[in-house]
Amino acid sequence: MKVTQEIQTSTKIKSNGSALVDQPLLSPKSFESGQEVRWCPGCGDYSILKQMQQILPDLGLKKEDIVFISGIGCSSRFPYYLDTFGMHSIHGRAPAIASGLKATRPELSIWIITGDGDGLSIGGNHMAHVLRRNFDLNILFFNNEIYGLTKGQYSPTSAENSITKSTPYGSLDHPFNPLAFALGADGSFVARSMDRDPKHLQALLKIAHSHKGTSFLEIYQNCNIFNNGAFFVFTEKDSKPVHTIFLEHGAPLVYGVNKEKGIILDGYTPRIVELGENGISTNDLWIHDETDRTKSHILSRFFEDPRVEGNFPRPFGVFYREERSLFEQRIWQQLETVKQKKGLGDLDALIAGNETWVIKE
Amino acid sequence: MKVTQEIQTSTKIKSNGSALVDQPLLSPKSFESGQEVRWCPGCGDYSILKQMQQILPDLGLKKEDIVFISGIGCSSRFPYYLDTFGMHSIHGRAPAIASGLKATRPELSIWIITGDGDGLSIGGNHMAHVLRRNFDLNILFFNNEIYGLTKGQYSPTSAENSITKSTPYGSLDHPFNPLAFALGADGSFVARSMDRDPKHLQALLKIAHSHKGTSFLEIYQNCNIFNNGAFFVFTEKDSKPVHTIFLEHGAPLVYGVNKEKGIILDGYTPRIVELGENGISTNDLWIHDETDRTKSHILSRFFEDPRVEGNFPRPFGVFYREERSLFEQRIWQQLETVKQKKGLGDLDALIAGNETWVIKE
Amino acid sequence: MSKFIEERKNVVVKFAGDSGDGMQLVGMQFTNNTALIGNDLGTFPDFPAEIRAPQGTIPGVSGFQIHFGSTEIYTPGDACDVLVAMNAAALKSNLTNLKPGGIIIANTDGFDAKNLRLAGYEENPLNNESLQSYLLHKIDITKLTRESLKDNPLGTRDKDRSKNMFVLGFIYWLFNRDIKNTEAFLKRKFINEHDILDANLKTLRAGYNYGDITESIGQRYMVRAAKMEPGKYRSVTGNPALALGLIAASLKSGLKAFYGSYPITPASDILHELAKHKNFDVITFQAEDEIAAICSAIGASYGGNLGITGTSGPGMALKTEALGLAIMLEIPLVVINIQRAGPSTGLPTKTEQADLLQAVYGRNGESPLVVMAASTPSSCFDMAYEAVRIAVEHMTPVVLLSDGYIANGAEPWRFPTSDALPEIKVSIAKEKDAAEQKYLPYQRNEDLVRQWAVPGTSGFEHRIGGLEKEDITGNISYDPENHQKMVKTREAKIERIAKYIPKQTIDQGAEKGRLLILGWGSTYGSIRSAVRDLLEEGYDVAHAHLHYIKPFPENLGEILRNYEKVLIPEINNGQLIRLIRDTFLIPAIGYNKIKGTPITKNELKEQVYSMLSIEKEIASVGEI
Amino acid sequence: MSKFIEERKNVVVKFAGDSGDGMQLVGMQFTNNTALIGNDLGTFPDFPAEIRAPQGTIPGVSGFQIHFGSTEIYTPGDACDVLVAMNAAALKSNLTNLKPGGIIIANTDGFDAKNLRLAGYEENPLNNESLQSYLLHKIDITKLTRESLKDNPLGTRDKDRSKNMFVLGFIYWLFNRDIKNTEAFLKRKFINEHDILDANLKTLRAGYNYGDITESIGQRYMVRAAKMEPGKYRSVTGNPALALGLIAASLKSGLKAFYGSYPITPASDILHELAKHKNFDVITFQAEDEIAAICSAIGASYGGNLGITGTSGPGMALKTEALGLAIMLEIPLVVINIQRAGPSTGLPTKTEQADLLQAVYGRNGESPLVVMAASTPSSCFDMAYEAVRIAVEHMTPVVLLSDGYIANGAEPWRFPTSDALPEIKVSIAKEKDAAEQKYLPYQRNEDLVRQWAVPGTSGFEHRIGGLEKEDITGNISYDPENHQKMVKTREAKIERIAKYIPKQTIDQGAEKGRLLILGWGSTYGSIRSAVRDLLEEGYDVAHAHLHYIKPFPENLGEILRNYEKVLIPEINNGQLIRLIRDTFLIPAIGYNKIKGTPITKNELKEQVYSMLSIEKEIASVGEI
Ligand SMILES: Cc1ncc(C[n+]2csc(CCOP(=O)(O)OP(=O)(O)O)c2C)c(N)n1
Ligand SMILES: Cc1ncc(C[n+]2csc(CCOP(=O)(O)OP(=O)(O)O)c2C)c(N)n1
Ligand code: SF4
Ligand code: SF4
Ligand SMILES: [Mg+2]
Ligand SMILES: [Mg+2]
Repeated sequence: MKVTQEIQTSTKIKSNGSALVDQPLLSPKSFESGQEVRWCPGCGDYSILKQMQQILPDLGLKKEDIVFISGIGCSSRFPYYLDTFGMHSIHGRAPAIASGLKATRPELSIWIITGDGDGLSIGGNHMAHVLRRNFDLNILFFNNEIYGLTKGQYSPTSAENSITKSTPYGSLDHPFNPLAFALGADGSFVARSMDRDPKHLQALLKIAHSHKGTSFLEIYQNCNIFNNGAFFVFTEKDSKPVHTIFLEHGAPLVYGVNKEKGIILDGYTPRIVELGENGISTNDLWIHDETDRTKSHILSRFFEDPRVEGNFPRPFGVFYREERSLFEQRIWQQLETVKQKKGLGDLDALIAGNETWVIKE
Repeated sequence: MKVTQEIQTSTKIKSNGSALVDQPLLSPKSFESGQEVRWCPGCGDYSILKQMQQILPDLGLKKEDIVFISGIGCSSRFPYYLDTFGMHSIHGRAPAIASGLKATRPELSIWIITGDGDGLSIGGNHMAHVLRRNFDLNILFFNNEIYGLTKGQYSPTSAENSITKSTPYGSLDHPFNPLAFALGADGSFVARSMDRDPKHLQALLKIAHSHKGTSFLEIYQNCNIFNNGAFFVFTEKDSKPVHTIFLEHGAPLVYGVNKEKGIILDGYTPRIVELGENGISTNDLWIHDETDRTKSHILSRFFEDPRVEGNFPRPFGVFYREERSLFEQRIWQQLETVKQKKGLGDLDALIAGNETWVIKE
Repeated sequence: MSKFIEERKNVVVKFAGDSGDGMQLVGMQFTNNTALIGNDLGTFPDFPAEIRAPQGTIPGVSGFQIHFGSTEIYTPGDACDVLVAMNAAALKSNLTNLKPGGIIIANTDGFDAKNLRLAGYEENPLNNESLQSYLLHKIDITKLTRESLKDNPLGTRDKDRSKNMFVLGFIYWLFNRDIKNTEAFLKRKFINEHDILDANLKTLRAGYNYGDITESIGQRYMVRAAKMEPGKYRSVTGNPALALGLIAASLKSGLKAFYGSYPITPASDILHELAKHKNFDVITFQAEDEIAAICSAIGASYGGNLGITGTSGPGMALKTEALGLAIMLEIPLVVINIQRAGPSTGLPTKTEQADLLQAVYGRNGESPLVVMAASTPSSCFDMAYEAVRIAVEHMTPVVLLSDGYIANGAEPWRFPTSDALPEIKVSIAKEKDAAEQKYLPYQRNEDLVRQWAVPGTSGFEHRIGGLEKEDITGNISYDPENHQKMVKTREAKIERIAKYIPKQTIDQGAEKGRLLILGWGSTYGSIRSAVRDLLEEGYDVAHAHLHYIKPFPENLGEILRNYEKVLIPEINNGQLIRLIRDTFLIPAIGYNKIKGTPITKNELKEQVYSMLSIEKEIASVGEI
Repeated sequence: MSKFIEERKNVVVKFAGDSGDGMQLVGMQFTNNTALIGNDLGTFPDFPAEIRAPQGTIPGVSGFQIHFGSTEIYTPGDACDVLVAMNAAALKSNLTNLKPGGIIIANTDGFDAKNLRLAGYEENPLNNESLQSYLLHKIDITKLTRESLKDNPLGTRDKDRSKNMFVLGFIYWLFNRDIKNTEAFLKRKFINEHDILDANLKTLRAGYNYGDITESIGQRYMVRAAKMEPGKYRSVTGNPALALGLIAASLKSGLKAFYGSYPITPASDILHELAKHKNFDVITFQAEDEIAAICSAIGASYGGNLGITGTSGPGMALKTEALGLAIMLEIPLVVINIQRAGPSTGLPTKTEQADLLQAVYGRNGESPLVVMAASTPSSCFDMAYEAVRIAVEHMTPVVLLSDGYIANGAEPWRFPTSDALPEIKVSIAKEKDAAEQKYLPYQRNEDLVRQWAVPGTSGFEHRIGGLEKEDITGNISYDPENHQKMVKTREAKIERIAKYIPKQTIDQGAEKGRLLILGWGSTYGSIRSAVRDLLEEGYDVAHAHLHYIKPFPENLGEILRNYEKVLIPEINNGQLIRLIRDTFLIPAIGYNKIKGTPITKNELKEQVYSMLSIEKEIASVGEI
């Protein structure tokens, strides 16, 4: 997979606010907090944690400059297991907490950890607003299409008709498409990965980190207790090649067991083609351009139920990426501008105000 | 404008749940509540109220079957002025209140009245969720790009660098694009109109009503006190023809003082063309198809600052429309299915449960 | 076969094992069986904290305690007579709670090197002298289960899942029980899974037979049926009882129930239970958050339905703004708070009574509403029904408090027939009334209750909202006098409800005396048990238990003044006591335990002993 | 020219007109002018309800009342001596508040047929006998304004905008004032708008000269400078003062101020004010809602900054869940609630003190925090500073209560110099400390305060959250004993703050006596004025005013017991009184006014008269 390499380079160029520093070499182990990890055996969260610990040493950050902020959910236990700063906050509010922290401490590398319930049910509004504001934050959205921690109710990403604890006769809600939601909220970086592809996940974590702006990374995560196999069609060997497509910037959209399938854009309508058939070669294919908003919308709509005949493969990788000014920078710039214009504030003058008078003894 | 006619017909076919009934003919006046209207003189809200009162008699609804539910804001005073049922609730929560009402009373015609602060700031999450669920509700989103009621702070739709009470040095937030937000939340009906085009607004109100599903209608509304003229470039005679484009299903995208300009889709890239130049005729133009999701995304991104050179005209009309099953219908169907399967509930059997025993005297 | 059978008045058994060991199921089955033979009982499941902790560790232990007897039982018992420990961690975390001389049934397979290490044992306690003061039965349950399933085609992992049935069978044998109803249960449960059914049945019997066969166990026990009020009984836990109360109230009132909720421990089970009963026309709506949940219920009530929402502490915090709206709208609304240990996320699986002051005072502005509390699992049914009755008849939001302890605890319930349930008077304006006179939304009857008029009713069109309303018309009013009048009226309306709730009674003890123990909520069982003992022991003590906290029963002040001292035990840092001291200006004394667990009978008795002996000290406790 | 000038001790003037008439500006200018000549003063702006009501109607009237004198002034005054009525509605809604014999200055142009109709007058009151008992001056201000601007190139509509300057000029004349400082203000304000400046200056002078020229007015007044403590003064209103207090505390503590807020009346002005002072490095963040606002402030505090959030009632309700988190995290946080009349949306522009119990009790679980209250506009500065000091030094959230009355009211302020402000001790862990020993997040000092360690500090990496924490380590703990210990510790930590706040003092009156009036918040001025009168009249009464409510000052109980009776006046239905009765078990008596307006001096005096005469009745008031 090329993304990894590409990004390892770019990480060095774009150091995400925290300077690259000479420091004792950190290893994945140095990021283990020593707290007993308390997810169910087999939970997809383990892999995500592991990949995170793997890539952290490569980011060129000091441990103390990293902060993980989560809401509530199984996924939100994540910060406890990393020997960095961390806050396990309240349900759905991590983006708001991270906003206050980033606004005041732009030099920190801040990671928001959230789940499909935490991030898109109770926390949907903060999610949308943090995306439009575009702080330099990384959001890891653990999507297991279920409420794990509260023991198995459906979530806003659960498929229609899901039988869960709260919907014994099937859920009725039309689910959110998280990436479409993030794009609709003007997210400047929108991507997808999965717990069961360690390499891809590592690569995407790095890319997300390297993006200057709010990175929204959806991670398909298996909850083997309450929603086992929700994503197996995308993650398991047998079905993965035909049901997934891995996006690389500048590369054609090919997939299939032998990379024999591709996607073309017929006008703005995507079609699946067999390479070689009707003279179609990779040159005819849709070339992925992660800076193209319209195409990212089309890709985000590759969202059909994979059991449906003729469905498009589910894309993984960076859907969209845009350089947009950072909210924290705008804040600090404004402070500077005003200070330059008005001079550094004089407290006594401020307290006295414009009109004073003196009472003599 | 053709939309009006087209929809007047379709209104009769799709009666929005409430049966068309023989009843004393209602007039716009019969919808006036008699309460003194308390907006600032010149406020755009007056026009919206007037157009609403104009079209209500045409909808074939009984007065008592209509409910307006609003949050808090100048716009949210709307329900007081209509002689129907109404609730002026709390800030941002109207969609949630309307959801509970519609779920239990599907036969009512329910209108949610909200503002850019009420609906997209504090109420953004409820907005997104009501859109994905797709109750048959009508949402009128009064966008004045300001907090009117609290006397002039910027809102999530205010342009960057807005000088307002809370941002004396200019606002820093990247604003939401409300229609992109609604599309990202899987809204099944997404449209835009304006206070200062009574005919168009009336037509769109009717179309919104006729849509079976949650209709999201953004209405550009002038707050002449705190944000006067925010939309004048789109609403005033001089600039309107060159800065707006009115969408009609099946019609080509033309605009301009003499309808001399058009939009073509070059692949999926829109371009402005002059009709007649380079042999371009209306036949070459993009034909509006309100059922096309990708095109609706492209249209929703015609959102540039109109002062910027080469900007696209701002579209008005129905951007997107999709038939999707109604949440309240799914609820009631499930009740029916279960009742059919398990039989109507027997309270005594339920209380007794599966295992009982008797203690004798 | 015929071993010696000893009769006991009451027994406490604790099943403890890893979360995966199925101890909750064993507990529930044993409870049902116990109920069916006519014992009185109380249970307390003791879940691990919300995330499934690693197997074999102490945080991973799941327990279920049952207290049953031939006498009246009001609590799950303070200390155990029998402890089933499926692994080392289960033993370690429960041993302090075992009575000296108590029985330990240990699954030796759960005491291997790994399990011992995870539980933090240096040596295997089964093999040294550390358990000398108990009656230890070591059984290799895993091995015996596998053996009994030699012929079953399931894989080993699946076979091992029925280990819990071995335990259950053995305990049935120990208490001389019949296994038939559990067999029937298993047949219902695994109707389509033949092999699993076979495995469960076989293991159950193997466990039972093991008792007969093995030589090492010489003793069996039996507990006779309790003398209980005649009638038809079932076993019930609090949350389902609460859900049934709501459904019953919906059917009796003729109002469609709408339950808007967002999952949260320990309230989620009400949502789950209600969602099962769609054939009773209940609509359940899992909202995007607690704010949307209560708002959707307000919308449903506004439409003439029974709007209900339920949650726990942190979720309750989120509902307080919308509660204010419901107070202004004066519409029926039932808000259920299954309290858990706080503050903030706190201890989500532990119990506490610390949301009372939030319920009474936790809103902006003067915002009175009705606050009630359930006291036992079965009272959850009654109080849910009552909450609906009061909400609907008095057009007001009602907060009903329960907590994790009674929500998950079980007791036998002499359930009512639907006929016997009190009437709920609903008065929604009808179209024909419109002709008579113009509808005035805030006109009130003699109880200060306004008339409910709902969309769809011609002639009743009106607009209401959260701004202050003009008396009678309901129009917006900024008039100062009107505001004061409305504030006072809203308060008076709630206070007047005292006329429509039962007078406070004395649960046990004399009508006048030295000490009244005043409780509320889930401390009922502990206080009742303690006071029964104390009365038997000759102490001058009485017990009154509050189910209505706002408004208080009319005669409460009178009652309080009949005792020299008032003791208020609470599982919080003192909340009811503040309301009592403020309202009645009496130097009530608090007994407060804030450990996420119920107050035990003995703790309370100790407190009373010390109060009634060290008189001087108490007299000086003027302030808390 | 030289008309008779009468000296007065103190005067109340009310400016009233349509929202568009610029009465607030006139009021503020007159206030500044009054302050500059050395009078003591109190003001109260009286805005129309939140939506700009139709012109000419009573809901559209905007008023500004100022009370000034050569004596001490503590309130904006009960009744007016002078009423300026720009239109009929202004007269109608303010007349009841004018003293008999008072002066009316009426703009005749505002009494045309339309205005009379809108105000609900059948006849023009200026032309019949209805105003006989007042001194009526009719002036056609509109006409005179236009005349004086004959040469100004502005359009008529713009010209008419300066009508308010005519009024101001005339009032200056009436009170024998100098117009220079208003001229200077206008020159600053309209520096770039020459024509508008010209219009304003001309009209101001025209108004002044009109007094000299016209024959009908024979009387002028003057009020001498008050005897005030020597020092440098300015005029200040509560919200800006509060903002300044926060900035001062930020600079003195060296912590960057971060104000996360969502607009809401009457708190928005704090956001507006802070946003103006970015050169003091204040970050203001307009969040998407109140929850995000408080959470962003928590994030800022977590990062080692001064996290602050501000709101009013309904917004406060939304913050309660996050407040619980801040209590668990034990980080500094200042939460400001500018109370308004509730419940729900209530009366957003009216004042009330009804969020006190919400502040003290309005959260799930046992969640103690510090509650303080400002009492006058200038005390908003002091209390904001104090709130920061306590939050930072004791690692706790602090709720600071103010209300619409003091938020918008003005008074002269002998402001401190920055040197004189008390020190704020910040102790954030430094990297070098790390070497010494491992950081234990919940280890505490002798005041039970834990150490603040912030991201970016090597060696202090740690994780905290809303789950119950193990003592000292801060690890998650489900241990029952630990939970109780932590609940008690959090409570004790807050109670211990009583050692670090000033002892309660007696504001006026004797240290012991018959009646103590105990107040809190914005009732200060009314109580002080009433008690001053009562003392002069020889009554045995004293006044104590609480600024710290949780914890109470250590000596409060002692003080309360020094008086036979305690009266607690509140602009609510009785909230502080509940805390006092509960804590001290004394039969305090409430005086409650819930009309969205302040308690007046005379109302309170009446209450005291009746209490101190009808002794018997009071004695029997045992319960409230
Ligand atoms: C205010 C509040 N409401 C509800 C809860 C209960 N709760 C905890 S986590 C959760 C949802 C978890 O789902 P998700 O975010 O998908 O995380 P997962 O456990 O699946 O990783 C809920 C409803 C809570 N803790 N706080
Ligand atoms: C919980 C809560 N927070 C804040 C407010 C204050 N408030 C009332 S309306 C409003 C915003 C109004 O803006 P918008 O929705 O755009 O409506 P407009 O007045 O512009 O029509 C705010 C912040 C409130 N009433 N309740
Ligand atoms: S419940 Fe599901 S998501 Fe939670 S820890 Fe277990 S497997 Fe993972
Ligand atoms: S403030 Fe603006 S939006 Fe509100 S009523 Fe006035 S003009 Fe309309
Ligand atoms: Mg999840
Ligand atoms: Mg607006």
